[in-house]
Amino acid sequence: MDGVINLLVNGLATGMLVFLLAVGLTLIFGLMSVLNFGHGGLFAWGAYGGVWLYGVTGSFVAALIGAVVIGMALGWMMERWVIRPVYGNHVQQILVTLGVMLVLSEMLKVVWSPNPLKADVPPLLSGSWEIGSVILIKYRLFVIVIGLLVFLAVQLVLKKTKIGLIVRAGVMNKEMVQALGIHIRTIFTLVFMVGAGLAALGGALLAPYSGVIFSEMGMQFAILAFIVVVIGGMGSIQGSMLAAILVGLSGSFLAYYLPELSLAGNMLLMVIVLLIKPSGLFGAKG
Amino acid sequence: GNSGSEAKTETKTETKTETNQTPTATKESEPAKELPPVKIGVLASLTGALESYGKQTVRGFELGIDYATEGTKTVAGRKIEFIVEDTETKPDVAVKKATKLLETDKVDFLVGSSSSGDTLAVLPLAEEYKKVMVVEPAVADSITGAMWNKYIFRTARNSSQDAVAGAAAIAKQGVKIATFAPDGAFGRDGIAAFKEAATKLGATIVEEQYADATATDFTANIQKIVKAKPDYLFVVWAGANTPWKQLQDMKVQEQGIKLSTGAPDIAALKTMQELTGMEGFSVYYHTLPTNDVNKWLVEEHKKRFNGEVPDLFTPGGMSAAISIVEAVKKTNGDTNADPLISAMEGMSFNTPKGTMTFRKEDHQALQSLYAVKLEKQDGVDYPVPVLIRELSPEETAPPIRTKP
Amino acid sequence: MGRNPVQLGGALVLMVLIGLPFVTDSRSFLMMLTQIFIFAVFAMSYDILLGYTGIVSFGHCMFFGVGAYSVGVMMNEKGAAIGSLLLAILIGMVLSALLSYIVGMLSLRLKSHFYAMLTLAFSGLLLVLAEKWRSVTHGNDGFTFQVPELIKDRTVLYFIALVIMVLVYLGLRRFIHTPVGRVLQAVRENEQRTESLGFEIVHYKVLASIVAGITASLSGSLYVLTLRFVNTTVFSMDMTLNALLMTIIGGVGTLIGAIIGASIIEFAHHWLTELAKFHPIFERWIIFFGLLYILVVLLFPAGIVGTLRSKWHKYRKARPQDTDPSGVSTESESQGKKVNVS
Amino acid sequence: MDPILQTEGLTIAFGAYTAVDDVTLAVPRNHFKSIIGPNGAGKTTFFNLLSGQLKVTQGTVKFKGQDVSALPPFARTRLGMGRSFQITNVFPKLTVLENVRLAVQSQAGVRFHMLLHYRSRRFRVFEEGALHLLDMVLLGSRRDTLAMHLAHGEKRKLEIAMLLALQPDLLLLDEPTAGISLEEVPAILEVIRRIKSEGDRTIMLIEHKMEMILDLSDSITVLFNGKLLADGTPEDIMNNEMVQTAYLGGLYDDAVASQGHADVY
Amino acid sequence: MTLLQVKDMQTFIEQYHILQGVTMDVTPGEITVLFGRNGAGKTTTLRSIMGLQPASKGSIHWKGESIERLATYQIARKGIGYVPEDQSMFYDLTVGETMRIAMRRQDDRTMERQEWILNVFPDLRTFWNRKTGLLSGGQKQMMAIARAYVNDNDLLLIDEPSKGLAPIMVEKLMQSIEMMKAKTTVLLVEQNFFMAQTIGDRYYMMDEGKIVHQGSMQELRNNGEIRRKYLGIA
Ligand SMILES: Nc1ncnc2c1ncn2[C@@H]1O[C@H](COP(=O)(O)OP(=O)(O)OP(=O)(O)O)[C@@H](O)[C@H]1O
Ligand SMILES: Nc1ncnc2c1ncn2[C@@H]1O[C@H](COP(=O)(O)OP(=O)(O)OP(=O)(O)O)[C@@H](O)[C@H]1O
Ligand SMILES: [Mg+2]
Ligand SMILES: [Mg+2]
Repeated sequence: MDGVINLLVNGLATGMLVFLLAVGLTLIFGLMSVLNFGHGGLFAWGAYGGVWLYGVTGSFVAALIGAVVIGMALGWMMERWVIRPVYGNHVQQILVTLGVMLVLSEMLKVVWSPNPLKADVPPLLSGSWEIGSVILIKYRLFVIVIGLLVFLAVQLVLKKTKIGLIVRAGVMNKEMVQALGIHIRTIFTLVFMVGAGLAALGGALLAPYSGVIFSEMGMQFAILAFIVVVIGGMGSIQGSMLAAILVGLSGSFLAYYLPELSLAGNMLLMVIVLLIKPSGLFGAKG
Repeated sequence: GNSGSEAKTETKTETKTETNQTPTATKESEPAKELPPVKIGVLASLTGALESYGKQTVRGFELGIDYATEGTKTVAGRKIEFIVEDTETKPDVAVKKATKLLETDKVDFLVGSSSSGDTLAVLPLAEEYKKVMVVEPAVADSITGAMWNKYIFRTARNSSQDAVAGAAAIAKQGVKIATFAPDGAFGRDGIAAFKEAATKLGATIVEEQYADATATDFTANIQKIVKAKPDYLFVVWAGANTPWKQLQDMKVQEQGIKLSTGAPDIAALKTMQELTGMEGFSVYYHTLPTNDVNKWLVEEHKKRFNGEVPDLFTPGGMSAAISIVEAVKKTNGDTNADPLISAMEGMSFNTPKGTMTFRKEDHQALQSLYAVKLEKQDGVDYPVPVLIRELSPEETAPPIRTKP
Repeated sequence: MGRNPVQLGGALVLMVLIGLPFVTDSRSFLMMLTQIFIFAVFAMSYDILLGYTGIVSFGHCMFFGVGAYSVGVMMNEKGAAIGSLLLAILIGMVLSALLSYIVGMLSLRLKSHFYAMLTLAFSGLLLVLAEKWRSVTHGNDGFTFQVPELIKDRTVLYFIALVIMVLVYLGLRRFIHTPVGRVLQAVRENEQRTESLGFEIVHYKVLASIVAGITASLSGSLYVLTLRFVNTTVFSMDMTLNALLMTIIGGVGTLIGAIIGASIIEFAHHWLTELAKFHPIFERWIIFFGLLYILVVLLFPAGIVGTLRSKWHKYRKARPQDTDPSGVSTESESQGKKVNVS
Repeated sequence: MDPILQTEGLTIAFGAYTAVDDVTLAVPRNHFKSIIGPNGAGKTTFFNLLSGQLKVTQGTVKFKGQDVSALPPFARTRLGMGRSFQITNVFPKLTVLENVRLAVQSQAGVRFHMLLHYRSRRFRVFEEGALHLLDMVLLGSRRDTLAMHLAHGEKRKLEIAMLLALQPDLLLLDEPTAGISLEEVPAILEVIRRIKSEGDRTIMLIEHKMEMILDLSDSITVLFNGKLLADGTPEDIMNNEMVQTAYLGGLYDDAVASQGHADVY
Repeated sequence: MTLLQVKDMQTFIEQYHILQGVTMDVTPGEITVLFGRNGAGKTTTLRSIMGLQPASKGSIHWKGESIERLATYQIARKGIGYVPEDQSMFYDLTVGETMRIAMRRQDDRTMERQEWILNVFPDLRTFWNRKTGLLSGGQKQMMAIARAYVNDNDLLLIDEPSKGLAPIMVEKLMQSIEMMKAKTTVLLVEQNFFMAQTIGDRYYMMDEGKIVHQGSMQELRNNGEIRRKYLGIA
């Protein structure tokens, strides 16, 4: 029983982390329909930036905020210089964002060396509580809390403001949105920046979780983020949340009960979900 | 981290006159005009995930040539030139680069490479072109096993040697061991070999766990390991996405389970603070071997690379270079494969890790490995491998697995 | 006379390629060209999907890998004879056809993004299978194998690859200009409308993916023949991305673009890594590689061939006296296309 | 003779909303039937059910005596049912000629031919047929333009040409003249009339231009809130009070009265 | 005074010279109708005014201020609403969501206007939560009009609003445009001559990218010659 609780808690924490990795992509790919293969790069920059800032400032909060700022700054440059000319064209997007991905992850090596770096958990969040044989790792609980907060914040913004609607409308018919007097360009830039910032936040939060960061981490986790966005249903924040939790839980339960399958776990999950519900968990039909 | 390029630019200027040449070398350079140089192609990952390994090999190789020729870069009257190529850790690139080395540069030896896949892909070329290849630091058993051909020598240790060393460090009669490794050829082979060695020493394997090397969460595996209540947890791991943090989070050590693994390079040790106190094995750490070659290596390395010490695979690169120079010495400058092979089979040579010997049957270099404990040391920002005992080449000799 | 200068150029390049082995003895150069030919075949197969049918697949490596392993395993188990090699290639193609049929039937009804991700999942599963079935594949480490004596000669291999590339190009070009090929383009443009004209779109999509799968399998077989080694990287996402990049850089929906794209990527790769030896800034040559992708898109929005072609046609239109009575504009004008995953 | 098309209790519901509700209808061969009804009455949806774009919730569609309710659109097209779309629906990045040529190819039953060039002598006739049709709908001069570059009205004409190319036995026309300029409507009507007079075609037409309907139709069906409200000769329908108030509105009579017939379209 | 003054507007699409000098004035409080055969350039004219297909030559003045260099969203914010000919639905958004996006302000006046237009097109209220992509052809047309109307615009550019509407809706539309007229000036492209002549004040006739005729609607009504020549009606 305790074993199951452990699996549940940790699966949930992983899920929440995966959600944090994916939430930026939910905005950029799900909502804005930009096939961003560079997402992993943003994410890795968040991780490196966070670790570096934590080392320099000694404040974890500053590190997280700094990572988000780094992510947003990169997002701003990326959107203005390479994404803007290729909105609406997935083929071109694949190429430019792959280019960005290469540049971003190589730049990491230039700035921080090609070696893996250690990432520390701030003292306040390190250690764990033990209840019986259930081990509650503080940092993971922290990640769950942050995940929920980000979820609520993004949901709130999308529900309370027109931004989500405008972006969706802009993807469907940019001209018409402009003809309604909306400066769609600014809004796209903004949303892209927020998506990039969230990606960086995800990276910065992942770093202490696994204890070590490395320049290839970007591509590795980007695919996971894509899986989450797609099985959640494009652009649905709830969908991403649910999908991420599914990924987390299935990961930990498979590894425990069906270890032979765990290598294929995420792919199987995606196959099953998509064959049963072709537009993802929360995706609109058609 | 620009040192790699230094190494490479230097190789390019090799043919020009060297400033630090001794007068004898200058004299010797006269017959060198008649004799063609000995050319060596070094394959290494200079970009990609294994970049730092590749760079260690290259540095070590360069130092090794200098050491073995006493700075003359000349052997048996022939100049030594070496050309470094980046395999990018992609088998097809490795083959392309190897072909280029063999065809265009007409190298006499191949050395490399950082990944087992790249190396395996190049093995048939060595056979095709009848050139000796010294494998360094690729670790897969099959290189000197099922896929081996007679042109292949290996100065690197193989998976089985690692495993035997790992077992020797912890396995005893009655010890219960759990294992944890990435689910893949590397992890599974490593554990299989370890299991064989450990059971031979009387230990029992109570749990084997394999996980996706790229997974975010290893909790489930760790839970199972804890449940099996082993005395030791032996971990075989490669890649940066390591489980150490999670093993600590899950309080594995607090529950009386001792961790054991192979000590990695310094950059990775820095991320292993949690493992202070662990007992395991090491392929190399610069304070472990006590011999003159290593002393020279540490000093020379510090001198050339502003104070850095040699790392995990630096001595390997050096050993490869030394073995080649020694072999050419033995053949008196003949670089044809057959005489070289006969010269190298059974050849012993001094390396930073003591004496290595190319075993006749599979050309694997038998070598010392080290049982170590990770300790915290003042002024060092990572847990330092401290020698418990040196595992002799005979003790770590792996089984012979070449095809009959 | 619209095509003639281009055709002439093509014939010229082909002549040079045929003559090359007789004038250069740089086999590593030949080997690079051989690789280009092979990847060009792979990229052309992808172009059938992406450029002509509008299907984005993130799992195209699965067919490449099937072709690769068929040859590898067969050579390893049954020995290196020409007969068994041909059989292996054939088996690879048949397996790929079967696989693309099954995957297609299962998933081609899905909307594009979801289809793309599903193919990613299937190729991921094959990768896991190759990893796990170690008695045959030796997992990620892979295995080397012997090839028939004849094929050991790199010049022979060069010609084989060249011939196959030319044949595949001609074959696929004919394929897209047959009635079926035209329907594929209709599917790309508007599925619903195609269906209401009386064409069953799933059949056509599956057909396209079978053709693409078989071709990709052929390229995979050739690929491992040059390496005499196979490991799980043939099933990796990187392989799919290779095909994607080459197709897009050259220009989707042009076929010849796939060849140009493959050449550009391979040559750029070659030169950049060479530069890395001379200037320390090029040590991080991958950055320049990334910049290359970005620049290509910004300068050649429809890919190199695509953009040049539409420039050429605009130029031709500006001089109305030599309008083309055959109405070739069908292909040429459709260059600026945006194939969308949505 | 059997009716060419017969629907029995045809119903489709989107969730709680029933867009077409229990419509039973028969259309004899060589008949010209118009369907009218307010916006959102379910006319287009009704067509979608006939042509297979939507799956019926209940009821059956019989075409040439065969129950086709379960057949996908392409199969119904092959049986001889062709439709035009209300919202312009063409192949945007193919030329005008190619758009029509594809339809001609389909009509000729050339579907899986993978060897000969599509412009080879054997298939050349498709192109000729297509050109002929383009001339008919006044688009001959734009054959090499990409469909996406056409003005709206031109796309409507292209749509009609593609339908005609299929030479269907039953033509489903969904507001074919919406957006076609006043001046050219007569020519398009002429095409439709000609098809009708050739005698072997059945036509169903959705339109809001009453004069045109009255001019062409043998009978008129009125849909209202998804239900079949009335079905009868043009005179019957025009005199139907319900139709007058709910569909035509007051101004209509004035318009006809003051302008005379032909003037309005 | 003119509200909108277009002078010698020339527009290229790629290499094609689509508008070859369009000159027209829109007087406030009037309904100006643009006629012309298919492909004459009516839609392009509206799009050029909106900045969606910027003119390469000529001038466009809005209340005396030059706007031909402005971006579309800036032009829209000056108080010009646009009903495109293809309706340009945000097909995945519901009627309600579309209205929400359309509103530039959410003040009482706007809400009032929304109420008013929903009364004209009650279908929109009925299908408030339906995705606009699923609406019927006529309903989409209503949606497009409502979307442009809901803001307090001074000018509406409407491209064939009667297209696809049932006669009774056309009638309602005519009434409502006439009612709008008090607050909003309208530039209308229309093929429905009956509707145009009923509500129009002034007309422009286009052919091959040029204005070929213009005058008051009254004149056109009485001039059989022009009607026959350009509209094909007696
Ligand atoms: N897929 C769908 N889901 C939900 N409602 C739908 C769907 N398709 C159509 N409707 C609704 O069904 C009703 C009938 O639509 P339909 O398009 O058939 O009307 P119509 O008679 O063609 O009208 P119009 O003359 O305006 O074109 C409309 O209210 C529409 O909103
Ligand atoms: N994107 C484009 N590329 C090339 N030509 C175009 C493009 N858009 C429109 N045209 C051409 O411009 C001309 C004018 O088109 P426009 O849409 O303005 O006509 P219109 O008067 O609105 O016609 P309709 O009554 O059919 O809507 C047409 O000949 C059309 O083919
Ligand atoms: Mg309709
Ligand atoms: Mg128009």
